[in-house]
Amino acid sequence: MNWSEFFAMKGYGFYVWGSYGMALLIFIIEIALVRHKRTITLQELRMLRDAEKEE
Amino acid sequence: MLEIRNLACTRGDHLLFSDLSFSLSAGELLQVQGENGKGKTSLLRTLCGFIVPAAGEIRWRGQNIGELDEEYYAEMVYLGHLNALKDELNALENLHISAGLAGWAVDDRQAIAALRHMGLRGRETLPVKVLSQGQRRRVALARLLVCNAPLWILDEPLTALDVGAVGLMQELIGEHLAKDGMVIFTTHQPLEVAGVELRRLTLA
Amino acid sequence: MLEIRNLACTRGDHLLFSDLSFSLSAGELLQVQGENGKGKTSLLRTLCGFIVPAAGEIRWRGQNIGELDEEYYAEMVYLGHLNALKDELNALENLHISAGLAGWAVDDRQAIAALRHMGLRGRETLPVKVLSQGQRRRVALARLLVCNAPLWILDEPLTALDVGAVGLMQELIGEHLAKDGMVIFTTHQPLEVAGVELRRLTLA
Amino acid sequence: MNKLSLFGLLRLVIGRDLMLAMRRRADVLTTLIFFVMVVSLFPLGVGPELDMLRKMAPGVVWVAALLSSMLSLGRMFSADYLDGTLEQMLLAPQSLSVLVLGKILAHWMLSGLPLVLMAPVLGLQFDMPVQALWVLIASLLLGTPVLSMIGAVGAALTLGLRGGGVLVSLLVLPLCIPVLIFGTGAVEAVSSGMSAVSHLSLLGALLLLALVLTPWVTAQALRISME
Amino acid sequence: MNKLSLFGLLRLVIGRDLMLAMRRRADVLTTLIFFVMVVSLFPLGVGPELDMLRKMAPGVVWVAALLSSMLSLGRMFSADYLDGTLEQMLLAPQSLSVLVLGKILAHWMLSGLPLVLMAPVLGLQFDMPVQALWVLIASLLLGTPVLSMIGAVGAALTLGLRGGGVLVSLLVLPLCIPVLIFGTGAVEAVSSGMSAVSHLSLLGALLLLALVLTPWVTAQALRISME
Amino acid sequence: MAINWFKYSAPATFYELAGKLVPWFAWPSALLFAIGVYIGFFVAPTDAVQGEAYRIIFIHVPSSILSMFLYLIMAGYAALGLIFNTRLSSMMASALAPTGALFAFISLWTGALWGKPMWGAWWVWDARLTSELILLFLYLGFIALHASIDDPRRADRASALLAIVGSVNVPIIYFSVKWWNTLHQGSTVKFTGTSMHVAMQQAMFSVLAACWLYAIAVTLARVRSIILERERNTQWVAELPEARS
Ligand code: HEM
Ligand SMILES: Nc1ncnc2c1ncn2[C@@H]1O[C@H](COP(=O)(O)OP(=O)(O)OP(=O)(O)O)[C@@H](O)[C@H]1O
Ligand SMILES: Nc1ncnc2c1ncn2[C@@H]1O[C@H](COP(=O)(O)OP(=O)(O)OP(=O)(O)O)[C@@H](O)[C@H]1O
Ligand SMILES: [Mg+2]
Ligand SMILES: [Mg+2]
Repeated sequence: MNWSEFFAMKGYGFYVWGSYGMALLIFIIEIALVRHKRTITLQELRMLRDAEKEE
Repeated sequence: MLEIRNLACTRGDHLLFSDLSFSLSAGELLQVQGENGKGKTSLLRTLCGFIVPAAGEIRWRGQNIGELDEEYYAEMVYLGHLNALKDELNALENLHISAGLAGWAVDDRQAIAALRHMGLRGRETLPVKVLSQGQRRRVALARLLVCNAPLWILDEPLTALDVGAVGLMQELIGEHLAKDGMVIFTTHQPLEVAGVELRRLTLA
Repeated sequence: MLEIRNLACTRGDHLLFSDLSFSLSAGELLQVQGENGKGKTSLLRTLCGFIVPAAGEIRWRGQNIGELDEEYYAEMVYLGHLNALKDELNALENLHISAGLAGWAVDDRQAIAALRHMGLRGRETLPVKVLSQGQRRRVALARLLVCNAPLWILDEPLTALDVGAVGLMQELIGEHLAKDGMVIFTTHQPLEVAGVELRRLTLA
Repeated sequence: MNKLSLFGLLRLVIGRDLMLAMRRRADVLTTLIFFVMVVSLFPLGVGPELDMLRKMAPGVVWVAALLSSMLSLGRMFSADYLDGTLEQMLLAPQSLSVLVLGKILAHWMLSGLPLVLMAPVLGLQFDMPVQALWVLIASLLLGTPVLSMIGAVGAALTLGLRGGGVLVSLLVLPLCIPVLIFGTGAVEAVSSGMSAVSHLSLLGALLLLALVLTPWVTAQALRISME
Repeated sequence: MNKLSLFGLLRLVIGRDLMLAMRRRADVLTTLIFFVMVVSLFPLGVGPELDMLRKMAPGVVWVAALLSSMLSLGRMFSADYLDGTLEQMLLAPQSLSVLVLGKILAHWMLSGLPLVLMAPVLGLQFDMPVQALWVLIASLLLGTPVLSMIGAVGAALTLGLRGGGVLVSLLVLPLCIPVLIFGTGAVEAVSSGMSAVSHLSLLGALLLLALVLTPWVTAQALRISME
Repeated sequence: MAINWFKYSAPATFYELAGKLVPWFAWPSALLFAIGVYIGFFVAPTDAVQGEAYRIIFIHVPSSILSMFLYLIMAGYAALGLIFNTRLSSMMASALAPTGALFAFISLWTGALWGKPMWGAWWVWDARLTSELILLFLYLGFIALHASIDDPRRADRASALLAIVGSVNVPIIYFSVKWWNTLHQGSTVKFTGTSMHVAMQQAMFSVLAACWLYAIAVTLARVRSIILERERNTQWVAELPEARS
């Protein structure tokens, strides 16, 4: 079995890879979003702290 | 009767007041004072149980109002910034409903008498929508005449009232206190009740 | 400038006033007096053109306001019993909108300055919903600072305001009159403007 | 001045809401007209094949009922909230759940009952057999109160929020789906010669469940929204 | 402090209504989800046969359009009326009709436009052919503004009138029927191989007529309600 | 303000704990996922009826199962928060919602991609499919309600009520399958006496386990941000090393 045959999935390649691809994409996006939210939250915390110090 | 201990109230991230303690017994009159936005309304709404206090407790006849719940509500009347009137109904119908919600069944005769006492003769059956601002407030205040509860909590009862009506309110409060009632109120206008010492609580 | 001739107003089958005549020129201050339900609000709303008078006419710069319509509206500001604020928007956005509806484009700097002048520092970007009653009224009044119209029609501007804010309003009115403005207002509280003769119109 | 009984309170609340609706008859009628319009639109869209229409009928009537009860949800508590009556309701010295039940009943009388009364006419439009028509009416009679009750929860939760009518529907529609399924299921069963009893009794069970739970949940939601 | 132009006013009013509706991103999404939900209800009620669903599709989408414009009509003027903003609008030193037009446009953007954008997805769910889909979109684009405009007249009239309101809802909702008929008619025509042009141009004519008349009528109705 | 430090300490300790736990769930998840996919694609044989397309099952079924379980878990946490007023459980509930919604979406998406070759349609109005769609709506309703209330405490309590009411609905929707003639196939995976090939089973269970671990890891990571956001005015947050500039 060669790779191109494998990816073709006997004609079902689009459906199979579309499923796994979307699932993977969603997992990656979710992980990215969670990380992004963490950096944003920390940034905000620092901002608030600095603003307090100034007062 | 009403005892407030170490009460604190926050709105948003804003601390309005903390460590507030006072008590009120039969026949006493308390005015809550303070500039706009100092937390007068918030205090009164906390006393009504709408707002859960951030700290401290409120006791009525020795019990926490959170536990008493309906028994406490049977003994108090609250009048807020809003009149709680239905525009489409007339003064009489509105009075029936507001008395009913406060737990009192009123017959037409009593209701009409109360409205007339508040100076609404001839306006009893007009839809509240067409009444003037002061007349609407009077309809709302008429509730005090038909409910037999000892504790009155009044948030700026005098808004929109003319001089005559303010006098009327002073009388009403005087009579209520004489019957061992209790009144907590806020106002930005002067209000004096003959023969009663006015206690003041200032929020700052 | 503003001339009222033989004005009469009826609501339902009720004659509120009739044969009312007066005029107002630049720099003058007029208080409309009367008990609750005597027709003060109705008079002011007639002056705004909301109510079509039963008799008589209202002239602005010599022309009937019914004919002038938009030109008249460009020169007046009305503040009613209701604040015309959107609960969900903050004070700043509300001020932008109310100025805009009155025909004036305001930038953020001016708006913030006006709000701070009305004692709302730190409350500019809170949704109006969470503001206290007095603070809401202040937001509504801030409109007067950003609109450049000569005629102010104010229906009980002092409701819910604390003593400090009442003083502020007196100042504001004083300044407006000094700039050849005109003010018609109603109130049940005393309002005195230094150095200006207060004309009174009593409805009875 | 006598104390008002629990039953007196219930009567007061229902009477009040009905009276208000009578003063604003337009609102009630709008819901009803909407219902009729939605139902009559389908024959227009689908074409005049009677066979197909007959199949669609229960589904269309039920969906229309669901949508028109959605239309009136917004008004359920928001007017009382804005003019301060809701504050007074929370301060009533009697069970808030009972009061809420009163409001729900009033809402049903104004939005559900007219539809039940209207249903036979619409059924005839679709040429439904008489037996199916009876089952349709029975299912509506059992189902529409559940819609009002679930709707009350949604209305109470979204009180004072901006999303408005649309947010309520987002919350409420998924919860109403079982009612829809059993309701149409009952009519379909009887159309295809089976018994509708099991569907109807499921609807009845839903009604009981909702009757027990939703007034209390709504009362809690109102307390939360009032803070 | 500069004078605001007529165009500035229009922008202000539209901007305000959009801002109110879209304080949060969630709200926009909510509307879209709402449509999907309403549309999903029908197959649930009617049963899953694709053939029937395909035929129903235009009707379903149009009902969803009508519903969403009805659901938000209540809020069109009544909030402004209750909080006093409407008074200020009547006092604006510019044409009230333009201001009303602004409000109608905002209403359409919030209730009609999302539907137009969503229509392709809904059509695919019902397995509609591509050509019919295009006609559906075109008909929605022409028809939904008309719904908003007719709705505005109704909303303005019912603001003040009490008994008269009944009459109004009897008049206004039926006025929406031609829109629905031409709208679904266009899609059907193209599905059955005919040309949709005549239906679409009728819709266009309705739109023009409404555009000319309704803002003015609504403005008058508002003045009457305000007295 | 010296109110109740004790109550605040719970989120503080949990914040630490969650931070330590995340990698312990994340890496095994990735590993199991890789194993599952490997078995699924290289070991498991081609299905006699469905051909290669059946391989979608290894992601479709786990995500379907997770989407349902996560809803119940979320409702459970929300109920705890509502009844005992424990803030941490409310935060857990709001941290779970997005993940659950995403799994529901994956289930729909993979199902649709499977449906096209198998049934010839992207979507049919079948009971299983529709109930999954409704589940997604329930999640979205929860998220939308939470997002449209400003005050976080009020938001927690309101959306908790919704979640609880919604969870009553989940089994009803799920069992209503009985009243429909349905295209979607019923349970083929059983723990005993299964008709499935062993490799298929292994692949499915590894991906299922991977999804569970993934969901836990992501939820824990998300709840940490939520804790920080909600507790930003407290002392312990101020003393956190990562919050120092
Ligand atoms: C959008 C379309 C689809 C959705 C929303 C969907 C949804 C679901 C759900 C919720 C489950 C879990 C049920 C359970 O645990 O009992 C499931 C399982 C399953 N689905 Fe789908 N599905 C879809 C399409 C398909 C298609 C097209 C096929 C194959 C032809 C399929 C085959 C399966 C199989 C074999 C299972 C495992 C059943 C079991 O063992 O319980 N699904 N699906
Ligand atoms: N979310 C929030 N964030 C910040 N501040 C808030 C928030 N919610 C309410 N506030 C503030 O809390 C205060 C509430 O005041 P309250 O209504 O109790 O005042 P009051 O004393 O009754 O005033 P008034 O005399 O004007 O009626 C206001 O100052 C308001 O700005
Ligand atoms: N349809 C009607 N039938 C009879 N009387 C009416 C009708 N509509 C309005 N009124 C009366 O007209 C008067 C309107 O008064 P208006 O609001 O102008 O009073 P006001 O002087 O502003 O009072 P306030 O000081 O209370 O604001 C009220 O007395 C009201 O009862
Ligand atoms: Mg106050
Ligand atoms: Mg007045």
